[in-house]
Amino acid sequence: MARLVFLGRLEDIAGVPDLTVPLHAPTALADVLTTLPPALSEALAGPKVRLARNGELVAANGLMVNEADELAFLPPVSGG
Amino acid sequence: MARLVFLGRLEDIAGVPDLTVPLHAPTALADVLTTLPPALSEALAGPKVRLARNGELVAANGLMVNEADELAFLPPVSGG
Amino acid sequence: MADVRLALTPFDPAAEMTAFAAAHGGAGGIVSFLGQVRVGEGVTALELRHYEPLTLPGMIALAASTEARWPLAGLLMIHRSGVLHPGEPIVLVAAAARHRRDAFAAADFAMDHLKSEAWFWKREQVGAVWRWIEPRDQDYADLARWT
Amino acid sequence: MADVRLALTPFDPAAEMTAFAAAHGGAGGIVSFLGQVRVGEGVTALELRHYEPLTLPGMIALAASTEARWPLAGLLMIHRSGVLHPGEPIVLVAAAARHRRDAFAAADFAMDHLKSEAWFWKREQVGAVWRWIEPRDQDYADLARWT
Repeated sequence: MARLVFLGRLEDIAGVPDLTVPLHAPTALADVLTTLPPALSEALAGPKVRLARNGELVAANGLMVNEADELAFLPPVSGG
Repeated sequence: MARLVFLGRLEDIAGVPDLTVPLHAPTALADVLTTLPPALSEALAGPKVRLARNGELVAANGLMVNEADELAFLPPVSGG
Repeated sequence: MADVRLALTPFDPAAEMTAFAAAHGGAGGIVSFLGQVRVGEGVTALELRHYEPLTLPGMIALAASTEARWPLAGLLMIHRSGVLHPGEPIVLVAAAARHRRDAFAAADFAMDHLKSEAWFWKREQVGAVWRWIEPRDQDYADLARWT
Repeated sequence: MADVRLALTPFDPAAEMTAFAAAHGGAGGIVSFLGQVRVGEGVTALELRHYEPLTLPGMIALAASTEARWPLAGLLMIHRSGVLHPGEPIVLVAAAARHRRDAFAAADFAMDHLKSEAWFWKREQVGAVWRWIEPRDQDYADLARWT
């Protein structure tokens, strides 16, 4: 089981702040995304969306998701 | 009678914050200064000292002092 | 050592500034930036969201790089998260320094980075509709001044 | 309309900032500079002198030129005169603006001009000795940035 966390507008698209996906072995990010609704997987794969795995920024390219990982999808920020 | 006002370190040199000088007719600034102690008149004529007559900045060059004028001697400022 | 906080409930900028000024009495000058939810533009609420594993650590790293860049006597950085209402403070940055220019530059730098690099997401409610705020081009331009 | 004051007695920067922030709730951002008498450098007192016919009118003119230069929602400028002790506020400038950069620039500009153009003379007491403070070259250099 991995946990996907959606920040900012990605939460609106997902309809939930996070989602648990069943994983029994390390799985390519692309394969994780295909299990999601198309509108969501497309938004998560957007060029401006950054990724953090277990609180560390990681590149999406070639990323493997492990069981028990928390994978956060971070759209452009706007603080202050 | 004109009033001379000494700001900042000029007050220390004068020993007083202001001084009244007897004037019965418009008098050139240079002539007013000669009536003062040399150390003071020299300091008042310094190149960085600006002048205000009755609250308006004026040039020292050719200045005539009238009866009842207030003439302030303003050394470099340091606020804030 | 900077004082960096992620505030989940309202904070009092005046009380924070008073404490900061008292703590850095040797500094001479303090520059602060206070951002608050605008009043009177039809925005009924603002929500700031953060991501726990990144947001506060990122603010702490920003404070450290600000302190490394200018000789500061102290640095305060407080950023709200949660639902805010018009007039409520969102962010307070204060930099104390011996030299005025350092305090101005440090506060300016910290704010530019908080605006467009810190891990916050902001949406505002107008009437009953919530809308996510995208960063403005100006924010990126402000940030680029420091590189 | 700027709020410009020559304070002959101590003022409370926190109370002033709170009132200013409340008065300019539509602005979004407020930048302030607070200068206070340094604590712990052997200075026992600071005296600021002003010249009534010039000082406040000069501050009002500075505030007007600051407001003419940047679109501000509000501008506050308070400068003490008299004898001050360590930790006491000397000067508070606050600029409220819709855009952050305008508030930073306006406060910075106002402070540079207050430091080296406003009609104040400053001396400090170390032990029993009073010494007049001359403007530093840095102050003139800061001022020259705006011309």
